[in-house]
Amino acid sequence: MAELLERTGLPAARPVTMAAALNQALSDSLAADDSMLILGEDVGTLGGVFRITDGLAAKFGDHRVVDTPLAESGIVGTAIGMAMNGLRPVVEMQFDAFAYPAFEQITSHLAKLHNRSRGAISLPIVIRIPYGGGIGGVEHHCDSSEVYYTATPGLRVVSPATPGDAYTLLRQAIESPDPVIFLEPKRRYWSSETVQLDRTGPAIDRAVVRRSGSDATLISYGGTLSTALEAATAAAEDGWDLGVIDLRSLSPFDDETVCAAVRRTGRAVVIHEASGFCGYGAEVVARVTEQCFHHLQAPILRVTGFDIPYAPPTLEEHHLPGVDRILDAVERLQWNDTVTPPRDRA
Amino acid sequence: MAELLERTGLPAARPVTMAAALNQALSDSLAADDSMLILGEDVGTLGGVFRITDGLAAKFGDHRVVDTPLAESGIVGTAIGMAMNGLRPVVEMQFDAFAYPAFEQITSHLAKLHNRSRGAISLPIVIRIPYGGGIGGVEHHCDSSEVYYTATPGLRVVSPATPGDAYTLLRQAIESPDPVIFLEPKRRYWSSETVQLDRTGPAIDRAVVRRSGSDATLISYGGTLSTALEAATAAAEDGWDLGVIDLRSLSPFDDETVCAAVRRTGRAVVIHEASGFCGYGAEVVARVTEQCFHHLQAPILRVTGFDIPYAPPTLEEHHLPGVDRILDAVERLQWNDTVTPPRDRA
Amino acid sequence: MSILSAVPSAPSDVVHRRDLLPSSVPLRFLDSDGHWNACGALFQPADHELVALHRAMVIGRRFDTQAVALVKQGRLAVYPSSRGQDACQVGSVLALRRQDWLFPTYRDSVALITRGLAPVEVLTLLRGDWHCGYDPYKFRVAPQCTPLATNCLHAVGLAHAARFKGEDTVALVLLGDGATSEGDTHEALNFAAVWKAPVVFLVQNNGYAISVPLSKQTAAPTLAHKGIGYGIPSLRVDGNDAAAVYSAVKEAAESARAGGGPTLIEAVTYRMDAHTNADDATRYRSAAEVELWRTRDPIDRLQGYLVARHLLDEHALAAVHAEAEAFAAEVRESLSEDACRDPADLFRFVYTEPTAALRAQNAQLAAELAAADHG
Amino acid sequence: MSILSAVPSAPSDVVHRRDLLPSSVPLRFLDSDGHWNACGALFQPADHELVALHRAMVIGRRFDTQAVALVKQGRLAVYPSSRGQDACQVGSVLALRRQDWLFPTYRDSVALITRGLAPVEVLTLLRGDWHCGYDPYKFRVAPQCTPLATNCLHAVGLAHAARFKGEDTVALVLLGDGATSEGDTHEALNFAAVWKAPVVFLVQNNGYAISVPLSKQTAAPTLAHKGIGYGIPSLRVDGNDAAAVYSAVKEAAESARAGGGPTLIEAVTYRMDAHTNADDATRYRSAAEVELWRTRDPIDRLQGYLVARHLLDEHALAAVHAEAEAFAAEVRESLSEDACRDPADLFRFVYTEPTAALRAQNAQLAAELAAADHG
Ligand SMILES: Cc1ncc(C[n+]2csc(CCOP(=O)(O)OP(=O)(O)O)c2C)c(N)n1
Ligand SMILES: Cc1ncc(C[n+]2csc(CCOP(=O)(O)OP(=O)(O)O)c2C)c(N)n1
Ligand SMILES: [Mg+2]
Ligand SMILES: [Mg+2]
Repeated sequence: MAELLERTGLPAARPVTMAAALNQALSDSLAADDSMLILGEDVGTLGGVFRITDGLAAKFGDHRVVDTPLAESGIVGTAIGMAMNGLRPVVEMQFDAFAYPAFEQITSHLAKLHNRSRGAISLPIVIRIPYGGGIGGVEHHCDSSEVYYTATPGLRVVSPATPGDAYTLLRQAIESPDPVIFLEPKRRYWSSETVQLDRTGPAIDRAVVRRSGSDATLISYGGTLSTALEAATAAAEDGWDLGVIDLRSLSPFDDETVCAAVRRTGRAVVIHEASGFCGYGAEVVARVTEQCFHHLQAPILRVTGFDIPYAPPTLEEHHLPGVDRILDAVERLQWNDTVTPPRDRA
Repeated sequence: MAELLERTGLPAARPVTMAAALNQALSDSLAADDSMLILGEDVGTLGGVFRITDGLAAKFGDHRVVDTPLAESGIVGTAIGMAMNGLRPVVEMQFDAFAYPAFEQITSHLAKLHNRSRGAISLPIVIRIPYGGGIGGVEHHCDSSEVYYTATPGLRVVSPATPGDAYTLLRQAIESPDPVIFLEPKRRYWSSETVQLDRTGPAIDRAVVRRSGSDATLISYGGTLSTALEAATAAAEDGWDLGVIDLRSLSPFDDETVCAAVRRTGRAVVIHEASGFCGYGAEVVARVTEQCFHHLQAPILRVTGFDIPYAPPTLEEHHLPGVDRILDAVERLQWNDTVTPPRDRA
Repeated sequence: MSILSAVPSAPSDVVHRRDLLPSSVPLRFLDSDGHWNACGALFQPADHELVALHRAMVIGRRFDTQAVALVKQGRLAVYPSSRGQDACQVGSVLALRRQDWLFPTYRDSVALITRGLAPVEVLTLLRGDWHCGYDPYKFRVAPQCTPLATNCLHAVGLAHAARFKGEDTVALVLLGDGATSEGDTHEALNFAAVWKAPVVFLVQNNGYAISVPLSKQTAAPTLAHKGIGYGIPSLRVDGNDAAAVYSAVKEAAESARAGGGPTLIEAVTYRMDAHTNADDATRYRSAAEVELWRTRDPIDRLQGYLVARHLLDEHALAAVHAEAEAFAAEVRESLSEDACRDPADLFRFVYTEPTAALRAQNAQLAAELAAADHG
Repeated sequence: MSILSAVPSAPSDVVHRRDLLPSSVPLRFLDSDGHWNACGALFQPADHELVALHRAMVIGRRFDTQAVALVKQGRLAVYPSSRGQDACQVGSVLALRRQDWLFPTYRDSVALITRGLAPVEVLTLLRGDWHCGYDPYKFRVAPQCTPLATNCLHAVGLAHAARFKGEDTVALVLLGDGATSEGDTHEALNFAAVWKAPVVFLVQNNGYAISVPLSKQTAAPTLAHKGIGYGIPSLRVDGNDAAAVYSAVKEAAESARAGGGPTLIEAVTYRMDAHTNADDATRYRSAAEVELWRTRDPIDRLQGYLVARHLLDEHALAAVHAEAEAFAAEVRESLSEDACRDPADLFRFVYTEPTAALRAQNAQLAAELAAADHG
């Protein structure tokens, strides 16, 4: 039990929101490692606009949880200097679109300094970015910016879909010697799960099968994973057996886990809320198709946001992939007539 | 003839480098439209580090060809304000990686202001970016950054592969009412072609078939198009008939032209020098596979740069897709034994 | 631009330009008790201008409180109140002419109202209806800008273009104390100075960037001290004195018009409400501090003075308040029913002409909605 | 950090901090004729320090000319010469202690040589061999930085971390006049000031950003006038006077060490060569201008003074030049044959552990190369 406490900072399984799980992961990491500190806008006194760092400044001091001046390039750039000097900064970007001022520091330095110095410099920095929509936010507050980072070699990019995994992945990201872009699906912040927070779990670069199924494989991550699970449940009522994979790690990609599932089902749909064109799903389709071509009964389809700037709140419901759109895609997987697609049987 | 002069500013076909063609396009545009101006670092007195704007300041004055202060966000941000007030700024970024400081202005404003204002604001801005490697350049001077822009709805992204098309595409980009990211394959600047520069040509959003072929389709653009053509020529010597498509427009994508060719050949290889993972080729594979699935004899393969920060000059030859790597991919297109792949016949 | 002008001033004297530094005391006419003090540095507004400032502040304040109420009623998704900054919002806008441009932020709805925009248009973004609810060219007001400091560069570009075209236009850009830390503010001040662009930068220093106090934002003596580093003259004014803000912006705009280039103005003020309705200001500031600033209310201050000088009598006052109430009613009215929202709008404005892919996606969505209607 | 410190200085006096402004004349000990002048503002370097500065400049200059020659011979791909800026390169580095850090740019190879790095390591990037040729931790020198101004933030972060860990370390960051226009310079100055980070910002103002003269870069009285906008004390020195640069950086570093926070130093100097060998400087500056600066050569200046004061006699001078020649020979020698280049290095350092995908790509390349060998 003492050992358990040590391991998780929590007594046992209990209902926890993703926001609380992230807060716990940060608190436990600050406690575990004196060289770790948090940098960001409003992360100290206020506890962050989403309260993910709530109470941490009071507990660890404002030298460990730092309200920085308002400049994102400045935050990432100074974090890089700190990491060069042995610290482990965890940076909070207030919203997805407000990480863009730091783009040069992220792509030209954070992603490349380890390589540029032939391994002499390590940058164990985590950049936490609340991303995506679904919360009625206005423009610039709902971007799904993952591909800007996954297209940049040298960065690890991960995104949790559940409270329990949010804790595990964040602990793993903070312990990673590589820079990690940690994408938090903000619309899941208040989702709850009864779970025992545990830093051990699937490795930081592994996908997990959230539901195994034999008819088709739904591949998703972050904010749309729960939608994929709902779709699988709805399909099950029609006697339809859909598997669901939670990628967790967007870069690197876990070919082994994903291809194994797709080879079994021969059909797959990739789901994310980012725009489809040059979105992350394109890479999933391209690499899985190449590796599983002769197992595929139909092209792997993508259910994604439209190719538009993020929709205004009153229209976002139309933009975000929903259960129906996913089931429609499943129906388009060219079922031959020995099997009937879910709806026709309803 | 006079009309011809008017149309092209050139008497007739003659050998011209891509650098000269771009210079001519800028000169003709400045002459044709008083509201057009050029902004950038060293574009005036010096004529640009690649001399693309050579002589233009002398000819049109330094109020039309402006040496700005050294700040890329400042250049793009002020260009946006100028366009709001009726000007047509053409911005030069000195090198690919030095456009990153402008990323927020490009993604949050340049790409979105037309949409944000429900069409009231138009931003007919062209951002010229010399991109890619192959010139023995050091780090930050050789990035293939296209996917950062193609993944951003609201931007047009084009890249010419030949001197003649460089002229046509740039004239079209400058005349476009939409913001255009104009990617110049810097290693092709000094390539020459005997051509009559003409502003008319295939529409800005159309791909062109550079070589038609029946065995397989090579799909490329920008700096690697010539490599694809070389590969097709080499394969032809082995009696192998490969088609080559020059995408020209990366966003939007010309499904019609590309899919027509792929349906005919049933096999395709996408070639670009950017890293493969989440590179532009992923979108090409995903969308073409979805539209041509039952015509495909093999998965569409990608020949790209490795998933690494751009290589040091002395190693870049290994990083860049070459003819052999392309032919190897063609051989991996799962030929059945009625047809033998090129090499075996050699 | 001659080559010699390029010689870095070789070891030699430089003009020190102390004149670019702000005054050591913020410029003001009216102190918190409503006493009028001469202010040599600024021209004195005429009585009718003071009356106009008062009227606009009363109406703006009423709009602001109405918007806050609409949020509580769920008619608005979010609203960043500028109560307490009324003098900045109104004083700066009334100093502009029709042909001038305003580059506001999310904080500046009252400035837009003062400029003449319809409330329903100003609030479109905040009710979640569409990104920008108005035609920027109608009143020469750029879309309210959220990415901090980015609008400073747009203002500089637009103003430079106006000079390029020989137009007599000045751009006023509003930003907050926090936004001054962003690189774009630096680049905008520098471009404006080098190009001598007709721009007025008005920093509404309300002491906080959400929860972050100025002391964590800068170590500068004042924000107005930033001007000299660009060769830009700087003014520091009492941001709760509408007369001072009005006259400072007017003088800066006239100087810009006359080819004098940009001016940086720091207006010292305070945000009485939380950052937005979603914010809890008690987490980072004391009631005592808020109370202190309540005694500096910009409207009370000017009103006391106008009444004392008999420039405003009971009737006039009542009339202004009646006008404000009528305006508030109009605001409630105009937001009473939901605007009709056409999903097709999602695809209409991404490019000048929708691409084939967007047309297809539009069709897909239309089909889904049709099916849903029949299902 | 108390809430009250957060009250925006309500309309009231502010300390004007004119002391943060630079001197109106650039600080210097030695004028171009080698005459020594007292300089109250700076401590006077000891004779042996002056001799050391001279020696390092002679060696640095010889390294620089050797590198330029190696480019002509095709042994180097590109080289940005700092000839003319020798006093900045050498004076600033000799002012540092072992535990201090240097954050250089592409322009500052001579600074690295002065810091003690091996020439072959310093030139690795420029011979196209690999991105950074040295271990940054060995001499506490960050990789030479190309994206302008970005290194300023790294210096601030590293210095702040040193204080966080209770280490006595100062960071010196070098940047050019053009780089001061980038947003990152602004953000770095501001973070450093707010955090009182032990950083020295040395702007080598050589009058040009490639072809763009300072007059198109800024309208500020001087670049040193930027400091006050951040609350940072600023010095302006004659960048061709090694004694002045040395003493200014030393004092700034000591003040930083003592908790005084950052200092901004503008060193007025000139780049005698083109931007790089690839550049044609005649396109943007006159021979007359270059000649003018030749008369201000930093080495001649100090040498004349040392000789006049008999701190340097013929023998000593000959010895220094012999040392420089030997060093140049060592440079030629160390670059005579190509370094062995292992393609596998491309995949080795992208992540701490190569990913499965990178291992596969490495194997693919290895197979290709093997096939090519046998084919
Ligand atoms: C580039 C960017 N980073 C972060 C944010 C999130 N944000 C919105 S308002 C705000 C505080 C701004 O403070 P200030 O500039 O003083 O303006 P105020 O809200 O006080 O009027 C922050 C951090 C943003 N909008 N843009
Ligand atoms: C962010 C960025 N933009 C543009 C460049 C291209 N570039 C390299 S050096 C240079 C001029 C720099 O001038 P300055 O800062 O004065 O330094 P100097 O070369 O004179 O030493 C430019 C524009 C760059 N390296 N980084
Ligand atoms: Mg504020
Ligand atoms: Mg310079």
